[in-house]
Amino acid sequence: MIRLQTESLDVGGLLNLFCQGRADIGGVVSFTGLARHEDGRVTGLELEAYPGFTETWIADLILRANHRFSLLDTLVIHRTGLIAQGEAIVFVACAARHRRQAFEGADFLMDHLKSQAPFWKKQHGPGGEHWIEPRSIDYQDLDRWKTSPSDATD
Amino acid sequence: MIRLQTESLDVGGLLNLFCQGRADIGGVVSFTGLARHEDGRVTGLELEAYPGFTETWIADLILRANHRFSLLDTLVIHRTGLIAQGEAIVFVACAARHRRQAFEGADFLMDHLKSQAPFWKKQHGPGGEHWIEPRSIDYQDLDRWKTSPSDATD
Amino acid sequence: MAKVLLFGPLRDLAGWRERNFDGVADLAGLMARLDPELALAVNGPGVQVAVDKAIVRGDASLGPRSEVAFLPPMSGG
Amino acid sequence: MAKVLLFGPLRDLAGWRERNFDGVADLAGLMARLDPELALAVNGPGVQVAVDKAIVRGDASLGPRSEVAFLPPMSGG
Repeated sequence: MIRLQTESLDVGGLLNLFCQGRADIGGVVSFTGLARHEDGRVTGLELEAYPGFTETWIADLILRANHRFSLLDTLVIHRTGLIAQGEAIVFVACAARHRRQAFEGADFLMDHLKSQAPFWKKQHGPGGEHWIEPRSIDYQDLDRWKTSPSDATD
Repeated sequence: MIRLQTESLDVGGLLNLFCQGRADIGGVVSFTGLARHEDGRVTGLELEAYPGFTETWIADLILRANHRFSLLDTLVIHRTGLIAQGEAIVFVACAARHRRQAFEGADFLMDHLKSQAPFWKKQHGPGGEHWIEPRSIDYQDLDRWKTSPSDATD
Repeated sequence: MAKVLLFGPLRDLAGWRERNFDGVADLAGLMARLDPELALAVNGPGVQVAVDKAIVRGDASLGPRSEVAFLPPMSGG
Repeated sequence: MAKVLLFGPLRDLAGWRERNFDGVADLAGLMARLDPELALAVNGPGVQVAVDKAIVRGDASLGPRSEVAFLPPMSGG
């Protein structure tokens, strides 16, 4: 499931719903991305998406992740608009039969969301506002997935 | 924080509490382990710990994880006693400045909990009951951490 | 008429988010109509172009209701 | 007197979870007092021994209130 929303994320509620009634899965890995204050240099974030385009892009990413890591279910919820420090920006959850698949699926999704997904992020702080671009480490993280697909079995 | 409990785990409530008021962290990774039904071969699990010993063992594991992956906070909640299929057995959460640390910390904790932590697990099913031992893949997972500590910076 | 959408820093640079351009038959023609500073920016590194929500590379013809989006380097999560 | 605790399959094998043994001075002496089948099992592969909640290898002396736990291969999560 995919959702973009301007309202706060109830990550716990999302996790409970995601885990509910699943006797077929062994593990659920979730990632919650929070807006850091960066030692006072950040007071908030502004996130912009391209409605219609962004959801389609994420849906395609989820299909790739589900196939590559044999995921049984995947959830991506992303905030847009103004986000205060300490609030959740993104919540990703992956369900799989074995835990390794769920870990790798969530890791793969986050690396791609971080540096490839159609979002634009502006940081607000005492020193004004500026747009954030992925850092070189984000591109390095992404490169990890360019090798052959995982052959882990658990 | 560590807790062993016989009551059901409210994993969403645990995640919300864990994320609350943390403007210093960038990411939280959680793992929820659920009791699978294994196509009807499992109706429930019985988990035994060694009170006093098990908590100390987990506390030591958490210290190692926190140090190795620069984790800012770590939570391990483990069920003991009878667990119905579909219920959560374990909930682990790791908070870090950067997401890679949080992913690796949770992965490390689970690999060690799965094959080294002082728990004994009995499976109940239509064919009777039997004790579960770690599989060879669990030991392989564990061996991944015997190389030098992660030098990832994100 | 083509509808042009700007995202992220491109929007701040241009001072607008959405604008209609009449009488443009293709991307090259549209580019020629943009302010020089914006034209330079949309040709900058990492900027992708989507026509009707599909990424295009090089030139592309535009219909009367085409939607053109200029997408600077992205950063989610 | 030493208190002996059995966990997991060892408990099912022995039919008891906790039992006191009088007059044992060390682990070797305790082993000699266990039922042969249980003694074999606690010496089996992967079984660890804890005295007063600390893992010991080889023999160890036991005090009057020592707690000895036999820990078969573990599996959490």
